[in-house]
Amino acid sequence: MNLRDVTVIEHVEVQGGYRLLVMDAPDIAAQVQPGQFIHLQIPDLRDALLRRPFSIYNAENNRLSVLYKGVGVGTRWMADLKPGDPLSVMGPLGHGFPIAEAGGYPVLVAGGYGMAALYIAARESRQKGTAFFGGASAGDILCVPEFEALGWEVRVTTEDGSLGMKGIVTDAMDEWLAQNRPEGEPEYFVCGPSGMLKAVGERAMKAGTKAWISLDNNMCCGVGACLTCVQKIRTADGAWEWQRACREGPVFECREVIWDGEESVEHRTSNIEHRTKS
Amino acid sequence: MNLRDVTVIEHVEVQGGYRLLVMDAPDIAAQVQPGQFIHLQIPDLRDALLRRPFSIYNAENNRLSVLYKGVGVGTRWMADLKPGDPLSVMGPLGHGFPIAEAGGYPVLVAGGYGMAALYIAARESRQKGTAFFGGASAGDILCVPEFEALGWEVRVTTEDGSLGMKGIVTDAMDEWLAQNRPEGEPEYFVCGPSGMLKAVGERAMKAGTKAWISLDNNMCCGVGACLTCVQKIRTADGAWEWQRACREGPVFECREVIWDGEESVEHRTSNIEHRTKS
Amino acid sequence: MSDVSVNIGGIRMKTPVMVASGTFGYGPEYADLVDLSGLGAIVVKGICVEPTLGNMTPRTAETRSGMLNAIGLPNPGFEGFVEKHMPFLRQYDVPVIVNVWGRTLEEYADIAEKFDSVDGVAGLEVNVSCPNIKEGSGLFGTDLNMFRQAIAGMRERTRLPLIPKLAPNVSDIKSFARTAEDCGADAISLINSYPAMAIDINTRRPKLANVTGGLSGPAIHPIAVKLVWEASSAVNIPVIGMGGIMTWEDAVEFIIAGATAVAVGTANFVNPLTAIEVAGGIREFLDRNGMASVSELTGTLET
Amino acid sequence: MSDVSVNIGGIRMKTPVMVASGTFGYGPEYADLVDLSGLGAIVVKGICVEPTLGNMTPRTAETRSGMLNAIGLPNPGFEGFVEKHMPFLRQYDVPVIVNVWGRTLEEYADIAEKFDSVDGVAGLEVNVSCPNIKEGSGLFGTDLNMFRQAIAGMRERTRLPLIPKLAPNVSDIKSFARTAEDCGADAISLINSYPAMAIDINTRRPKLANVTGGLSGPAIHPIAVKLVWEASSAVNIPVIGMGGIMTWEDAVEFIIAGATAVAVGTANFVNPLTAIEVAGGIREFLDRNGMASVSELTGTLET
Ligand SMILES: Cc1cc2nc3c(=O)[nH]c(=O)nc-3n(C[C@H](O)[C@H](O)[C@H](O)COP(=O)(O)OP(=O)(O)OC[C@H]3O[C@@H](n4cnc5c(N)ncnc54)[C@H](O)[C@@H]3O)c2cc1C
Ligand SMILES: Cc1cc2nc3c(=O)[nH]c(=O)nc-3n(C[C@H](O)[C@H](O)[C@H](O)COP(=O)(O)OP(=O)(O)OC[C@H]3O[C@@H](n4cnc5c(N)ncnc54)[C@H](O)[C@@H]3O)c2cc1C
Ligand SMILES: Cc1cc2nc3c(=O)[nH]c(=O)nc-3n(C[C@H](O)[C@H](O)[C@H](O)COP(=O)(O)O)c2cc1C
Ligand SMILES: Cc1cc2nc3c(=O)[nH]c(=O)nc-3n(C[C@H](O)[C@H](O)[C@H](O)COP(=O)(O)O)c2cc1C
Ligand code: FES
Ligand code: FES
Repeated sequence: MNLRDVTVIEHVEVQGGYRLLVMDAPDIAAQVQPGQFIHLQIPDLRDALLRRPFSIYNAENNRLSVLYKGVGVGTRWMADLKPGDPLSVMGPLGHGFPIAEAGGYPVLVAGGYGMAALYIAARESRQKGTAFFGGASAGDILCVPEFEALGWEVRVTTEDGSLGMKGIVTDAMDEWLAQNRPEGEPEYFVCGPSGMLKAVGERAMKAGTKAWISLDNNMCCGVGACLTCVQKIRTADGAWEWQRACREGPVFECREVIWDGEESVEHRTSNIEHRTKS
Repeated sequence: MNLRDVTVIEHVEVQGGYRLLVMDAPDIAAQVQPGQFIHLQIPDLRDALLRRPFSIYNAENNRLSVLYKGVGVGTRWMADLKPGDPLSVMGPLGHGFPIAEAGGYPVLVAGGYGMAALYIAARESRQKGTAFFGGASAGDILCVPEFEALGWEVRVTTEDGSLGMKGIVTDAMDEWLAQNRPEGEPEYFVCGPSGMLKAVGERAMKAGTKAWISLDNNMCCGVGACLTCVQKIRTADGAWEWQRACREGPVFECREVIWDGEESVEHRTSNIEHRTKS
Repeated sequence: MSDVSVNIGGIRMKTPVMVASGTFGYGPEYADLVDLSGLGAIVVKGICVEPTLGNMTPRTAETRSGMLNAIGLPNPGFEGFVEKHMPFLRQYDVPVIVNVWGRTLEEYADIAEKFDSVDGVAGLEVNVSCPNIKEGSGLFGTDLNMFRQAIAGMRERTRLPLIPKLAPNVSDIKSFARTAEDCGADAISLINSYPAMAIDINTRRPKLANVTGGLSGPAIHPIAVKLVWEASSAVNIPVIGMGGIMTWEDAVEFIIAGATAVAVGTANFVNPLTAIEVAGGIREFLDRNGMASVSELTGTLET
Repeated sequence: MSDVSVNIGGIRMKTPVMVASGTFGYGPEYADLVDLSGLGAIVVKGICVEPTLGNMTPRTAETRSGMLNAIGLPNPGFEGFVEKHMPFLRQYDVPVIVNVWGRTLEEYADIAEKFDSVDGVAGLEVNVSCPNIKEGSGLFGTDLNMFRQAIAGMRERTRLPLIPKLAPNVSDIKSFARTAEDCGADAISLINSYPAMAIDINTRRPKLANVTGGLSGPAIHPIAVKLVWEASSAVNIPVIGMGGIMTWEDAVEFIIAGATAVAVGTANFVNPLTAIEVAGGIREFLDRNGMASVSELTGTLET
């Protein structure tokens, strides 16, 4: 993990309000693992102090890139960034996706920036399986050619039917699973809104397969110091403890995660341990 | 007085850290009187909320211009303004300089942005007299050709002697007064740091002539509502009252102004009246 | 279209957005720019019985997302105010609320009585964030007993709607809110600016001549929202929320927290049209959410 | 070069700039980025006797020039902390100050005694901004009597330097400062974050699961400077100033106001090197002003 002043190299609108931001950040780029994120300080951001977390879309040739959408004060302000502008970047952060199990059939499931967050995992995976991308509309479906170029079969779902199948991503998944028998156990790699994470996780648990889900918890420090981003995580003995999405996560296996509102399990310790997962 | 969203037309470095900012502001420009100012909202200025006051340098052809120097958070940020950028402007504000008395000999005395603040007064004045410009160094002496083009004799003083006479502006004035006998009573129009205003005022009072001084008081609202910018002003009956530099001023005749630390005069009323000086 | 009019202790306002005392002068200062009749109410700068000088300068300083002020309540006194400013204010179709204060309990009661007979005054907001020069160290706004005496004393001497303005620097705002209600106040307003200071590190002197001043602006908004939420949960009289409103969203937070009306202060210095724009934003928010009136939003925080 | 080392109630610090409790974890979180030995002291996140869960999420929210937090003091308890975190902290040449708290007077006294025998603990900072679950509504930090009992009870049970951390939401900070001194505290620190809240206007729910939280960051700096100035004028023990320090200039304001040392909190989340950079800025400022040590600057405000 490093803290670096980096320079914007490229900043372009991709589609549907999503923008690609490429930075020159050699030492951070060199360390990136699939599913990690960076914590960005947006310069001169009026009265909004805190850094913003972004999944690393790509990290190659000394460059680091993220794909993001303008949703609030910070991301809208980022629209003004131009090549040559300075940024402060902390990263790479968090524990990301494991390597897909040998002999399994990897399935990617993504919504929104989740497509970007899965790109490195998709590239690093030796087996290439199927990727389910979902969004409200055609503009929300990112990077399809890039994933196809890596050798993945991409299946698109949009809520308005403007691209691919009409519906939500799990509809497409369910249909596909009913019709196909992948060689090898499906192993899910999921990044998107909580509803999607939960839904895919439920299917995986039912089927007895693994689903690695990347949590979208609100973050503050990004490194484990503030305890903002905590998630209830099941412990080996059936109780639960808080773990930090920014440090022990953002990726957890779906069985580990206890969602808000789930029937209460005994809280074991509030002890945040410095798990070394990777 | 208007509140308008205006557009930057030109923004260039002039010299010595001073920049010229020209805005398209037809209805404000049309109303400007010599010595008035505008109250500028600097867009997206991090966590600094308040507007900044700037003397109007010029107002012609629907355009409004100011000359300013980067001294703090706001003026340094303004350096990034480029043609086409929006600004919010309130103005014109305040009561400025009167027209020079017929039969008198107008003398301008300026330091820093004071040179800009006197330009319209210099142009509107039917008689053209002598202008004393002082500054630390050559870079601080602005607009000399512009004043000369209007028909003024400009005499420059710099503290380091890099331009004109070495010394402070009142040295040059004293020397000139000792050697010259202008046709007509000198009438002073002064804008610059408080020390300069005071020094010229003292000379005018001794000589029994008038000096109109433009106060550089800190401002907040700029329109008379907050009572930040008040100055002790002598009343007709020898007592004093607060008047607002932003509304009754910024220009006062030197005899009116009671400086901090001057032997105390009885406070008459705290009543801010809506003086109609113009 | 949603109804945004409100009634604050008998004062009918066309919109729930007032301008806060000390940030809008006596009315004429912004009249070139703002349609005064479009405001919920104008609260004028604090008035006491006799003319008052206020503090020396500098009187304000900018801070991060806020400002400090120590104006020191200069004012022309009751007579000066009524003579010079009321004729102007009476021209407009907008409630005029006079912010009043005193140096002693007697002065509080006296100023209340004096205004009782003044034509065109809709109500009195009582500034208690001032030291009691007679009793010494205590402040009317932070000593519950002195607060009670001040408000009760005023209640006896005026029939005008009485709106004590609570000081924020207390541990238990609820007891001040309840005390105001018990003393017969018609509404309460909060918060006044928060005691604070800033130092010029080069001169090592305070940035304000008065050494300390009051912090206002968006910096204090989250503090104000919490105090409004607590105070409004403790009383049945209407609450006027203020502190750091820059946008209609800021105002809606106060309303959801329990405020019946709100006031815009520091934002006037940035954009004098804020109160008008905030009222428009509230109306549109109500429209979008299918609410017929602002009262449907007041105090709807789900906790 | 100016000497920036300070002594806080027997704790020797290489620089007067500490990191504030709750904003720097237990040390390892920022150790990749920050040379821990270059800090004045590390104040760890609040510890109590038994492991504690803390609040549900969301636990923080951004506000203008500040943030709200309601983490709820989750911690592994005394034993968990000593076992898991002290070995790491002992590796560094930096004073470790443990921020401690309790739910009852007994818990305050107990935690003090427990730490008395722990190797590598330089002192205890006492967080009193928590509710007393036994006595009910009162808070240790705003009820002078409970505050006195908590500190006096701890003093009897530990020889470690004791640093009560004052709550800001009181009318008279001086009496809390004096009480701390009277009870034998070795220093005081202030301010803790200020009680506040923010509301999501679309869901009409509080932005924090805990409903209210503490406001920190540059928004509160002017409030903190004033409280530090008042508190330090009331006592002879050293004062640690904090609240909104982003730059060395912010820290120098606290020192001029009367602080012997300062702590950086929220700024760590923006730039983890803030404490190191602030210490450097203070040293350069002293150099430029020909001061041999930071003590020449402390409390030099000219009013
Ligand atoms: C690990 C991680 C990876 C992320 N990767 C990406 C990415 O690759 N591309 C992308 O576009 N976005 C990503 N996000 C979300 C991104 O951080 C938020 O969109 C961004 O912080 C919003 O900032 P803002 O200032 O524009 O919005 P704000 O004005 O701060 O907030 C706008 C909305 O977003 C919510 N929000 C704010 N911060 C967060 C946060 N940290 N997490 C979740 N919701 C938040 C707020 O509650 C609010 O509803 C990621 C978030 C996390 C936690
Ligand atoms: C009537 C009037 C006319 C002015 N005309 C011009 C002009 O034509 N050109 C120009 O360059 N400057 C002018 N000024 C000064 C200008 O307003 C300040 O330079 C500007 O406000 C500084 O803003 P800042 O954010 O850069 O500095 P800040 O960071 O706010 O402050 C930097 C320094 O300037 C001081 N300062 C801040 N605001 C003011 C203020 N309103 N008045 C005086 N001192 C202040 C501060 O105390 C501080 O020492 C004028 C001021 C007044 C009152
Ligand atoms: C310059 C200034 C002057 C003020 N004068 C008064 C006053 O005379 N009486 C009063 O009760 N409050 C006064 N206040 C407090 C405001 O009315 C308001 O309560 C406070 O500023 C919080 O609101 P804001 O954050 O929107 O400014 C003043 C505030 C400012 C900034
Ligand atoms: C996320 C967070 C957690 C905190 N946790 C604690 C704590 O456990 N104990 C404590 O005494 N103060 C805690 N504080 C308060 C800080 O130590 C500090 O007093 C306050 O934030 C003001 O300083 P700042 O404005 O520099 O952040 C916490 C603050 C934040 C922002
Ligand atoms: S964001 Fe601070 S602990 Fe995860
Ligand atoms: S700046 Fe507000 S009255 Fe002059």
